[in-house]
Amino acid sequence: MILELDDLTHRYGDELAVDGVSIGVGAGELVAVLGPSGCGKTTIVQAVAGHVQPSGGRIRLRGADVTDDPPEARQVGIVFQHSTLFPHLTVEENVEYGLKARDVPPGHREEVVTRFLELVDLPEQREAYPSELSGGQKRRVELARALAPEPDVLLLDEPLSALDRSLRVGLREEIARIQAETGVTTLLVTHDQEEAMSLADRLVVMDDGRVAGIGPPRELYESPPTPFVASFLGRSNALSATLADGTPPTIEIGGESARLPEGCEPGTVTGTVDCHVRPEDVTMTVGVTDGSGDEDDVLSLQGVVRRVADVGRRYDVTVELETGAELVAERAARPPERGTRVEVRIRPADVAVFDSENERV
Amino acid sequence: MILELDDLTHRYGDELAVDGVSIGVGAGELVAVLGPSGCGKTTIVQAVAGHVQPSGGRIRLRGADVTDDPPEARQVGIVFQHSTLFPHLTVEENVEYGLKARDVPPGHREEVVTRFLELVDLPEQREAYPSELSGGQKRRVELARALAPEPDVLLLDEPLSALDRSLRVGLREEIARIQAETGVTTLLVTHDQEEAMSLADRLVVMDDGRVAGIGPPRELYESPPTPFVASFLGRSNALSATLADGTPPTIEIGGESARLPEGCEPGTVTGTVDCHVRPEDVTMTVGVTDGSGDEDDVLSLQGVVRRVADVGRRYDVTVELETGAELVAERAARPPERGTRVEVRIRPADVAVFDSENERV
Amino acid sequence: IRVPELLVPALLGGLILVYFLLPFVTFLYRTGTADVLSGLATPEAQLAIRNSLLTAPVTTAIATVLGVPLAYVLARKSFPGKRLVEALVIMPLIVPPVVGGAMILTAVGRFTPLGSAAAAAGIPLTDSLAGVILAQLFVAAPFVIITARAGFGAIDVRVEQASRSLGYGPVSTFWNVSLPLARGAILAGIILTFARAIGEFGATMMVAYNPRTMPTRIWVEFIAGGIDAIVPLALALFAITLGVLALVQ
Amino acid sequence: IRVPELLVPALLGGLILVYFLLPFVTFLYRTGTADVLSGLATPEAQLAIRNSLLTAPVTTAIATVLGVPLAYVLARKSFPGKRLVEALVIMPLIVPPVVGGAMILTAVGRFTPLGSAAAAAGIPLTDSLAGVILAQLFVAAPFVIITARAGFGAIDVRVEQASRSLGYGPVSTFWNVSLPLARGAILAGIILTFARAIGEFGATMMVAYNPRTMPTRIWVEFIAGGIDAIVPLALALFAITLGVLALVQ
Repeated sequence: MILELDDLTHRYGDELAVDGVSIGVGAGELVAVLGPSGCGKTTIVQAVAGHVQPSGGRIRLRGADVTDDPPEARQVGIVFQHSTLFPHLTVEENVEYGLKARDVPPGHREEVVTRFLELVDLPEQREAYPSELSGGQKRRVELARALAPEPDVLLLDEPLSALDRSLRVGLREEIARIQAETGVTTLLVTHDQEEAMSLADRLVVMDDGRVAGIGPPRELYESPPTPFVASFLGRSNALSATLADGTPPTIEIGGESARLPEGCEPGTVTGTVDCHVRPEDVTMTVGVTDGSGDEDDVLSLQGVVRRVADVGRRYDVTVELETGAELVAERAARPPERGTRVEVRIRPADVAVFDSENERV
Repeated sequence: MILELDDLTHRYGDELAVDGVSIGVGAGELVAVLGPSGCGKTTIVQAVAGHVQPSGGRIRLRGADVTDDPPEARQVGIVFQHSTLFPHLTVEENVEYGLKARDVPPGHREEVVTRFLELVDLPEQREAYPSELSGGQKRRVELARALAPEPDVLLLDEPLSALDRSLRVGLREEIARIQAETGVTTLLVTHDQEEAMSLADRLVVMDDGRVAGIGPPRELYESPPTPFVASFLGRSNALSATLADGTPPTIEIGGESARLPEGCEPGTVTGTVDCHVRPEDVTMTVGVTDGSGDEDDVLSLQGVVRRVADVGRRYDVTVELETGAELVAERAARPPERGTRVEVRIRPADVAVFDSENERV
Repeated sequence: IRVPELLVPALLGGLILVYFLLPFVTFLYRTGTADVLSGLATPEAQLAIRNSLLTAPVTTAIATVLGVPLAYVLARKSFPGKRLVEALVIMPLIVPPVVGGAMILTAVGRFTPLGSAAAAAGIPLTDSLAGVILAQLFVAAPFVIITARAGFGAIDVRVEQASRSLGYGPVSTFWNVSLPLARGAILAGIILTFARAIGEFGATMMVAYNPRTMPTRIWVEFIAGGIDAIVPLALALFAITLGVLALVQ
Repeated sequence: IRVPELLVPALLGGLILVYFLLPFVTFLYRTGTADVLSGLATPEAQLAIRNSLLTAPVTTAIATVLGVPLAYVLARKSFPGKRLVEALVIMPLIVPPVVGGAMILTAVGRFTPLGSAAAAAGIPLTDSLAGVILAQLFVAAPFVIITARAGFGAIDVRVEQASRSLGYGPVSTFWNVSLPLARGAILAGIILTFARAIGEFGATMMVAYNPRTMPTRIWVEFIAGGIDAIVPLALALFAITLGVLALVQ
């Protein structure tokens, strides 16, 4: 592990911002910390960089405990949400700044600056001042500045959040390329689910100062360990259901029931549970069918289309079930009109079931 | 038409912010003005509300020219990106504020306030001060305040941009409901494509002060009139191609050619053209096939997978074509690995072709 | 354990803080030995206190009534010559008060057209309470203007626009929205103006050496009786200033 | 066509602007009739100018060297008692200069332990150039502290954090980043302090009536010769203040 957070805790006054977070980041790995604003993710970055002295826990870089070291003694590169380029220095001087502190000889410095400006594809802007650069260019110079001293860890604190959406996707690709080319160990903090998933080798989902889920992005997406992860990592429909014992157990919603897939243990939980299913996993057919003839392993629910939102790439169809619950289904093709009676079908394999303690069943 | 903008033009100093924009909004209609930041959309809102005196053009409300009227003489409700609730007044007093100016008698005022607080689902918060409300609640009180005097037009200036993403979708639904229930004529300004498409009856896409496209959302999405609309309204791959005459004409990319669908006129344009195709319209098969056996009406292009981004709901697969161009294809299922040779297929019906003047062919 | 990062600047800054603090401590210590109450009971002291408490509030009121509207215009409008107006508002702060007093004398002195006309009308503009007010106004009014302007500038223009779109004209919007929201800044400006006005010395000496205000009286007593003679009046002036400050905070 | 929306406030504000402008106009008009150059050539005037040009820069330098670090600490750190320190920095602005002068006298006057020790060592702290500097420092130093603090406060802390993470300690970061970025505000504060110092009158009158600075000389000449006698020196003081202001803008 290049970077290890061990039971990191921080409180601002009475407020517990980070609550016992442990994360390890291996050499060359990109770990993304994802969570809503106020979940404590920026405090983690600040603690790793040494700008915040954590209330508890330890931070190790390459095995050495740096918790009490000042920022300048840690080999950490950092890029913030808003530009922190030094406005009174040129691009070249900005990138060179960190090299000077590390006593790189002047001749070699110029070479390193050239190399990193080429890496971020801005060799022409050497003499420019930050105010002459576009938002995207500033971002890239900051990456070059942070990477030039070859830090142990690169910290990216919402690096794309302040940019226009059109720029964002392009720069996301750039970050992926630069990280791959330099092989720098990276900790990315973001509230953007798509950004986190597309860049990260591993994902840490934070909720209110704590780790709500940790693992490879796809795994967290497909089998979320908590309802929070299910709803924050992509959209999710929450439905109340009844869990009945059996091998495997069955879930029941509005009189319809279906067996959970093989491998689900009956366990001790029965009774009311929360089911989460993603809109893209909900299929829909127009018209009323007699549910009785259905296969045993699909939930078929009757409902009425309440609203259709056309978002271009897809349609979001909101269906009110007979139980009164609402559910969103995605459709690629032209969806039924508002008011149409439809049958909605859900495969139990696509359902994440949580008990009343929010534990995954 | 309730609201008509007729050749509206505005310059700040030498800067032409709005350049000859004409838009009409019919009774009960919701028209969304969509564009990147700096495209002039906020200036339009300010001109309609009367907070900016346009350099040229006319603004009519219910047929009456109001271009020279001060804001207080126009029946216009407005909700801005950031809260403009009066912090020294309670929720009730905020909503009542506009009624007082319009000389609604006190007894009736209370009734109206109650009605609109119920409309936005906040009847309990009557005595609260704005500082005691959440971001989403503030938004709803502002809607109630703007709607209570029953304005001719409701202006929404990026009403959701300052909110967290999880709140945003919920409030989008709320706005749709409230607009449907009150039937208020609405002009919505936003930079968010999904927001605009899902709410609007009609869409106006702005580029650099001008109207780049106007029409029903789906129509603009499926057959964009300009490359700007194609790339701003959802994602789009831009490919350079050669257009050859014929009935119908054919397009050629990297040695492969395909006939455009029936109905495309041969026209006067031949030579190099820009083709735009959406990632979800690009299909992909693994392995090299001999392109010669292909049907005449599909473009089959060879390439190598350069990058796979897993964004949860889908995978974005970046393919480098043999021509050197890059192209993004969406896949719902597990995509091929990086480095895999793939064949990419595009139906000419899914391609928007633009000539060198950016005119749709 | 880290060494305190800002040790050097804290030590340097501590020096000037000590220098600020020392005079207050020694002064308050000295008051213990002086007979403050009997010092304030003399007719001259009473008159000076009365004059100061008459003029400073009037000055502050005039500065507020004229200055707050000006602050609002400066915060909201751009117009040709605005930079000149801004420079003019700052000038009385830059100009040394004695020079300011001299300038006022050239405008309203006894032998100027304005001054002689006013004196003929029974309102002498120098060596009178009116003169004291004129001197205080010139020196103290910029404070409320600058502070109120910052207060208005901090209000999001869109809050005012919301009020306009809800049917209120510019004047009602000013009263209903701008004024309540800038209240804190305006109050702070009023206090600063009052403190500057009641302590005004240099310009007042030039324009109205008589009738005596507390600061000019302190000077006269200092000449006559040295430091111990002035402790009561200086303490009273200090107390009034602090009192007004504390009243509003 | 709309009526100008801010007509009423603009008219009210115009009144105070006219009152600010009038003294400048009449004063500059009066200088046309006086013999400025010969007025400035007298030995007394020359000495006053020399004294002022000696003391004000020294005061400004001391205030800057001690005040800027203090401003940085106040902008960046929170510590117990910070509000008291902030109040202490503002106090010299609130206290009337004559009272300030009296307070300084209680601290460093001839018959205080500090004052008599210094006088014995050959550096009298009253009625000396050192006394002038002490009076100016008390009254003028808060300007550079308050302005520099606002300048440091406007710097995004993360820019400094970036410098730290690039390998620079707190002191190097202050020199390399904070100081250059707050340069404009610090310069503005230095000018304000200089202007306040060179025009200082009230406290100087108490602490160092002799040797004469330009403001105290103006007062003495005014007593002796009236308004016309002081026009040359007042104009020179006005010109120096404006000159320094213009130099940096």
